[in-house]
Amino acid sequence: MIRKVRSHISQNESLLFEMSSPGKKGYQLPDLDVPSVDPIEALGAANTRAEIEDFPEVSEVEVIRHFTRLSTWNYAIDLGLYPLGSCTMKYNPRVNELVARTEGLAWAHPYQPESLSQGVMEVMATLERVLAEITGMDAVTLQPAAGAHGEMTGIMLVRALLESRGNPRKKIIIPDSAHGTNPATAAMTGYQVANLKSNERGMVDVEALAAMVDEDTAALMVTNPNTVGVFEENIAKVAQVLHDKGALMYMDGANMNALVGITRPGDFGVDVMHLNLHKTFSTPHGGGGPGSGAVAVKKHLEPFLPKPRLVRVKDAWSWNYKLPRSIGRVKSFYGNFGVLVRALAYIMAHGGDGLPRATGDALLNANYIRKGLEPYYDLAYNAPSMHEAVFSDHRQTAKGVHTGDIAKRLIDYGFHPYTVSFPLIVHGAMMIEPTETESKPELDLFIDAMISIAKEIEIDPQLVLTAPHSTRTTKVDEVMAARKPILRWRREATASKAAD
Amino acid sequence: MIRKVRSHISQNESLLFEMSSPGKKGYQLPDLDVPSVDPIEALGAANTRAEIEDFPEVSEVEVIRHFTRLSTWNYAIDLGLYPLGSCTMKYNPRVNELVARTEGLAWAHPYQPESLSQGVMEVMATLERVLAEITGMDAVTLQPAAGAHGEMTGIMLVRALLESRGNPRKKIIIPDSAHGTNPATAAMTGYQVANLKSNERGMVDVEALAAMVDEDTAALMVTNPNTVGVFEENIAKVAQVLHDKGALMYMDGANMNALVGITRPGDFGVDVMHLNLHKTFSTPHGGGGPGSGAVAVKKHLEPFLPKPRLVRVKDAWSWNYKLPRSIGRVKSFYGNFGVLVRALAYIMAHGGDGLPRATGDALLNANYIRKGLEPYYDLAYNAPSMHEAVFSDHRQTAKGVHTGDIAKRLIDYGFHPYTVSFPLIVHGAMMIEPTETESKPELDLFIDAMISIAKEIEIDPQLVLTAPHSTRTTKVDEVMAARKPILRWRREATASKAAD
Amino acid sequence: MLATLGVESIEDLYAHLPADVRQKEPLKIEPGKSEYDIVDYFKARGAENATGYASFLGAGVYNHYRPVMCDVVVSRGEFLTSYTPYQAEIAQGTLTTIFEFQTMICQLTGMDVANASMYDGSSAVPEAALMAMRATGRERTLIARSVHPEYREVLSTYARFQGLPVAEFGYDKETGRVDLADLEKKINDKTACVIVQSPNFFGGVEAIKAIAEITHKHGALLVVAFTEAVSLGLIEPPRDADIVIGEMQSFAISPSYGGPFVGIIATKEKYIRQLPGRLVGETKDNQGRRAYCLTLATREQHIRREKATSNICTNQALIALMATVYMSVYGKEGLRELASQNLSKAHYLASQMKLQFTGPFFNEFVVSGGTRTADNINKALLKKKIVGGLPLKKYYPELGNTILVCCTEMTKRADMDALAGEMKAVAVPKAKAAEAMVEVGGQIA
Amino acid sequence: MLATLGVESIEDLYAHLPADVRQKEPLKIEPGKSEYDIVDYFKARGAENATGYASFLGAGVYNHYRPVMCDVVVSRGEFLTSYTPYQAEIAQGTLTTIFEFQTMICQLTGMDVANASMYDGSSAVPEAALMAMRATGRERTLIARSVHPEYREVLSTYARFQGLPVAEFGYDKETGRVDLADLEKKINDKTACVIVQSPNFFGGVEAIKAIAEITHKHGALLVVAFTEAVSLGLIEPPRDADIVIGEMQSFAISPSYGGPFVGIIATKEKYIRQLPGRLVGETKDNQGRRAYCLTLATREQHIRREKATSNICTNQALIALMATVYMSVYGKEGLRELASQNLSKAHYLASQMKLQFTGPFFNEFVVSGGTRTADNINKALLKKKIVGGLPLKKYYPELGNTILVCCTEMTKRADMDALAGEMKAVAVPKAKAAEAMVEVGGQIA
Ligand SMILES: Cc1ncc(COP(=O)(O)O)c(C=O)c1O
Ligand SMILES: Cc1ncc(COP(=O)(O)O)c(C=O)c1O
Repeated sequence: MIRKVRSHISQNESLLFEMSSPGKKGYQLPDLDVPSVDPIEALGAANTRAEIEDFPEVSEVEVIRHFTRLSTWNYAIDLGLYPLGSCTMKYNPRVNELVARTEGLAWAHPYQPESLSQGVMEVMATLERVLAEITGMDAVTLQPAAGAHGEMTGIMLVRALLESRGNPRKKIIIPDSAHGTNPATAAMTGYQVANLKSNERGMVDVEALAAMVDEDTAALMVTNPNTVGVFEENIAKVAQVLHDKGALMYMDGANMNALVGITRPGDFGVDVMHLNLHKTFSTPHGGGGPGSGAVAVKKHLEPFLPKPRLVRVKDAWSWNYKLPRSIGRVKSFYGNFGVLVRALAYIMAHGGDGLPRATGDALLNANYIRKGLEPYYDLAYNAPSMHEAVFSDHRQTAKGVHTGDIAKRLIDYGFHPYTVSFPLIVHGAMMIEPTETESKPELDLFIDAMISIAKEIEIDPQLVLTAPHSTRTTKVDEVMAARKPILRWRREATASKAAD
Repeated sequence: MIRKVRSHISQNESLLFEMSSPGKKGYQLPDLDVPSVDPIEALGAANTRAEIEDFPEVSEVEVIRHFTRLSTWNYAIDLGLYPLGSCTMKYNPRVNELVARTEGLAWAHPYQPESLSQGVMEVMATLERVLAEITGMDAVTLQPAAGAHGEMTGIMLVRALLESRGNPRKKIIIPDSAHGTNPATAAMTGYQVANLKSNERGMVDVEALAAMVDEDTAALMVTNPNTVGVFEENIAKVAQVLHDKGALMYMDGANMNALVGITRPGDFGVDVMHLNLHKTFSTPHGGGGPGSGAVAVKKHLEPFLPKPRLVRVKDAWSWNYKLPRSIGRVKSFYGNFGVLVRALAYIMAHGGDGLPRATGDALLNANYIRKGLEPYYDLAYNAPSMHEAVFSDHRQTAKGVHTGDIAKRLIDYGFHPYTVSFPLIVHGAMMIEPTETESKPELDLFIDAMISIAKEIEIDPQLVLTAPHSTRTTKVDEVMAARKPILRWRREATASKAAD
Repeated sequence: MLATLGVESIEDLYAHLPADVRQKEPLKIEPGKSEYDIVDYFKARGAENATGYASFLGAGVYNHYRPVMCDVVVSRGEFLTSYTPYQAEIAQGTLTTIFEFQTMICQLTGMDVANASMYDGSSAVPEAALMAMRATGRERTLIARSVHPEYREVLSTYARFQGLPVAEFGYDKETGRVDLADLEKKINDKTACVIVQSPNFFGGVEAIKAIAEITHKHGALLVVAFTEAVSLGLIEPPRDADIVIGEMQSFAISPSYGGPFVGIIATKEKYIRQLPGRLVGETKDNQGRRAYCLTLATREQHIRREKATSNICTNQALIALMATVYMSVYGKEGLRELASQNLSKAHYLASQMKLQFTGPFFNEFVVSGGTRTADNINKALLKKKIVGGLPLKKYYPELGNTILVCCTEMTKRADMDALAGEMKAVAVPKAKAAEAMVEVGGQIA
Repeated sequence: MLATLGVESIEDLYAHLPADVRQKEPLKIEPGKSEYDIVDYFKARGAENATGYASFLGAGVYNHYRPVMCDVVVSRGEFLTSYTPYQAEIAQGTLTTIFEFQTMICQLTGMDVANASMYDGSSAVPEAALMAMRATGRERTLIARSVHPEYREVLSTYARFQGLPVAEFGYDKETGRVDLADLEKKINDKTACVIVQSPNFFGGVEAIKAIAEITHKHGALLVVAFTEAVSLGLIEPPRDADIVIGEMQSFAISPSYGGPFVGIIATKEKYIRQLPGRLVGETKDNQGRRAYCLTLATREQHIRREKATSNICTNQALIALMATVYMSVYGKEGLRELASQNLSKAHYLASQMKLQFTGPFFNEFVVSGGTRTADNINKALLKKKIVGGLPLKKYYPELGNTILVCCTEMTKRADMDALAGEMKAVAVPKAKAAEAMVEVGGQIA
């Protein structure tokens, strides 16, 4: 009973290098209006390269065909539901792409005079303000390039503050449900990681935490709602425990889409947090970026924020570099400005009234899916779900089918899979986040697909284990890729040409 | 030996009307900054409609998904060779799309003051000049919306001139190889059609013509190169015959891509002709338009051109309406301006040096295909080919396979078919026009495909007769469509929903 | 490749062209330019036109906001660079969108069938007249003077060359709507069709029912045209018409100095086979799945040649697609709200001015310049970065110093107030105006 | 849906949140705006910045022409709205383009492998340093003062929090290139890596071979950075480096007030497993067809957590795609021609000015303001709608009134002449300049 089928079959496509033939080009330059200079004379023979070996040589029409055809191999939000848990794959409004290309914004040079940059600075200042309002924090930096970069910045701020108090401390406590970037971040900022076991409801175990927090504890990195999609009901208590011991509470804001307009981290004890503007605020993921990892802090951390900071100097915006206590730069220039424009456009379109509505719809969609699948899959935890529903493949493993297999089979039904095997604390996790921009019909098709797969597993597990069946590229051998890595094309290696 | 396969399989797609649910919308309007008016009060109850019955109600994300997915069902130049003879499907440079959207051009109102329209008028004047230069004619009108519209305008000009000489005459001579728009145009301009049989080389038979031309003959509509892709070697003689009898020579310029820069209609006796800017000058076909059918004339026809005409009045462009002898308007405003911008951009990119090169490459590609297929398919005529090669399915019909079947089979090889069964004088015509923008590898793949099909016909004609086999939509029943036409969706008619 | 063909140079490929017709001199056109130079050139040309002006021009070309989505969809290479969908198996994308377009046009106009598109609204006028002649076997066309002047010009051009008689009938000096008496006077049993426009060129909503009665009484067909598609979001469609034609430019198509736009022609079931142009129909593929294809081609030039219903071939497909996306984005509620915003803005401005006509209007209306000439007023407005309305004298000498003014959802209140100020309008008290309209409304009902 | 869930309202879905953390007041953010209002707002903001100015700013962000194609490709919804390609079977589009990107980066830089992208050039500096430490087991980083000042700032921020020692070495006051003697002095057997930039911040081309010799002699790794990717069209890549990092902004990425850009990191075969970030590798699907997938994930945070080579997760994929299209459009010949146009323009302008340094340079160079301050000069230029070069005093107090000037293929001769005029440059006779360079060229060879 496949009610929705999308095949990803497309044309065999060679690599550009394989299509190249000498002398072909897709460009024409304006005529040079100055005398042409001999490179060897100007740079010296040793500094002048003969050629870029094997660089592509194709015509303009070959370029557009190559990339147009390749694009048809991708699944995307623009094609259907993309329920990757923890990734908040919501619709990306196209008007945001347009405004980000506004000439005065897209072509502003970061070093042009401030007097000629007031528009871009106003955009950044406005975004800082609304993000502070949404999070309930006191100050925001837009410099970090992505969530993980924001985490790093945030923990650096923690360390800077503690240092200023005389002791940077040694460890960061991280729940076992946390995203991999959390411990990796702790390590990059010179801290040891202390693992905190989640309780039977998937939440922070306050007793266990209390027992763990000590004078060496710099902070807890908590994700709220956590990675099983559950709101940390004791979050205020958790903050209490930490603050009593002089430790800070860092919040991973990747799941902020569940909270916007209904509760503010600043109101439940968070000292510092990051936002993924490319999730909550709908800037396109673009196949893996760019993103923006804005960091919001409370007053006591503000002096340490990366520099420069926007300041108002007699009715004009200016960049303030005189910040002796700042941790310094985490990135050149001021942040991923083009992404910031899109995020602000998104917030303006929804407005103070629309943002909470979007949050509510995100919760509604997630719980609707949870309800529909409960009879067929084991819930990871039965605590109330916020923006995503997390299941375990426990029941299906009995038939030898795992979360990864179910994910591949979903592809045959025309959907992108959910997030597979994360969080690690759930046995064979299936993490499903529909977001608010999906319609009921689309959700119903997805639920039907999942139910249909559950039944297939009963009757014919093999069908699921060998999926996907409808794709141009069948199951990909990832083990082989890692065993002897081929990470680039080389002239010799044309044996396995796709075109044959 | 299928070396190239592109499947057109895509997701089943419902119609927007079938996805609609009450109250859904994809828009938000700005707040109304004036008092809201009650329609019934303003217009009267009888003039106010209750609702637009069954009009779509979908969300923004559903709109983009619907059209994005539908687009994947199409074949296009951006995906590969599109060898439709007589259609000149060449690459459409994307920069032309950009410049056509330049604010001052795209948002210019046709009635805005001339003093605020000098830019758009300059663009049109420049295009008129370069088209006159390319065709060797004296004056150009850009008003007609497409080729057929240009034909009509051209024949109206003929009639107007003849009327001014006292006798509009009765008939238009049209070779049996002509495109359907030629006779249809003659009819629309009040002329009878006299059919001229082509000679054994597919060309105008000068003797037969001479015998036919008389005092009742208004003009000959000749296509050059003609629809079998052959240059009318006696064209000058043909003109002579006509002019001697006071008749005019109209040239259908749809095949101008074969002539640009190497010969000019104005130099071989053409009195009036149209150009398909959407063919020769690469403006996108857009699934069937828009186009532009610029008409070029010699001095003696200039006074009759549609009004208004561009004139230079003290260093500024102005529209001249005082043209007593003009045939009047064939279209409101001044023509498909947005298409004209693209055509001019194309001409600027190639320049006086590049245009003839493009023509040469078009001839090279067509003759390369002719050479490659000659051993397997019967050439319609063995006169030298210009921009397209026309074959007959003569040899294949022996096996019961016709041009239409071969066309469908080509789809399985990843190509759009050639033009089928036109011109009518060729038995089972296969009219192949690759254009200059195709690469040798692409042409080789096409030739291989055609050869492979020729072999299939020998071994297994059934395989070809039942093609296409690789498409999401298999052979479409066109007879059924015409028998009881369903030309719109209606609420009742949801039985055969695609989604089931 | 040359080698394969056994030639030395590309020139050899056209060496067979008679020497005397071969081009001697190189084209007098500048050498090829880079993409960068080309963008520069058109930016410069664009800067030479009105930008940053408020405008009250309508008259067949309307300045509505274009949702970004419309441009995104038509920019997809699969739509932009495909040809007329002859090969249905690999053109379902285009075919399906045309089928949706045809359906939406029927829903908008209240007709049974619509074609895939015409060049524009103006060329649809003669096509409709010709269609009516085929359907009635009569020759005479009657067209209202309140139809767009350029549309009438196009009709007379076509008609002249087919030797077809066309006559015009007037409008009521009071209401600005069709003069029914004059119509009665001019119509007779040789009349193939009566052509009116609603909202008409003056922005006035015509009394279609009354016009239809007269027309049908004489066995002629009623052709109703529109130039402002947005009006159909709110205004009762001309269900009593036999043929509806119009211009869809209002739906996401930029004014683009007058084109490309997209015309429509819709009619009653019984006239299907008289329709010009392309039609997409529903059918099945050989596995029984719903599919679409071009159909009833026996009406068209490539099959019927000189006996075709029209010579049209290439139409305005991509523009029709843009309008289709526009209709999908706004949808049922949106189009209605959009229309009422247009109505409200126009009436806000009108209430501050001296109107020439009393009839109900949508988003355009005629005002009198009073003592000042229209040009004089517009010159003054230009200084304020406002492009005023269209002076009507050129088209209707009898209307002297009047100006056709248009407001859309894009028109800002401040600009309207500026315009009203400049025209020193003798404001008609709102109440009176409204009441006047109700009357009219009543009178038609 | 509410019914299905057995709740009255959406609020019920978060009724379980502790009352004390629930938001009491509505967000203090204006109500939702229409698409039209939003476009208006950003147009207005854009108009508040420099537009229509000629600019001589470079310093890590370059104003190159962007072929339209680049924007067309990244605007395809299939690329724009897809996530990191975890599911290889439905992400071959993204995976293939990344594989092509990795390959082109290797071809450009002369390295064996490159990753899928870094945030930008600046964050690639500390990542390279950390990589070198892992590879050498040493801790000390030496970085040249001729590396972009903001890149060095980012390095010191990262280093500080990992307690890693970083030291700088100077540049030759004459040539503006690395002071080899100072490098010799500061390098020792605790040095994990030496980081230089070429062309360096002053636009000067470094003597990589000589630097590599010294570095390798002490068992350290050489890290070479670049900010102007176009230079690699003409300049010999740093084949003697162990790690190459850089910023690809020059390749079709608009300056966008500093981001999003895309960084690269490339290295020798033997250091593959030390690479941070994502890698795409070739493999086969279960029918033996070539396919691509993310690989060597055991280096990454989602597998190795605190033991990962970096915490990077989301990178700059779409920007990398844009650069990939750019490289495809220009290709082998185009990139070389583009680079020589940049070289020629810069040298045309330089020949009219007093240069601070004698070393060979690509499209940037340092000029002395002479008696006038840099700010004074730039103020005067602004009046001529010219944004002058970057005053260096802020970053290099010792360089006083000097200005870093950049020319690209977009820089117009007239503007260069205007700049030269303003600076009243004491023109260095072209011959002498050239010869000076040849010497230098010789000296490195
Ligand atoms: C819970 C969580 N934390 C952190 C991150 C890292 O964010 P980014 O990928 O933007 O670096 C993610 C994104 O996958 C996440 O889901
Ligand atoms: C030879 C010839 N003449 C005329 C036409 C009609 O041109 P258009 O489709 O632009 O009306 C065509 C286009 O198909 C053609 O091929």
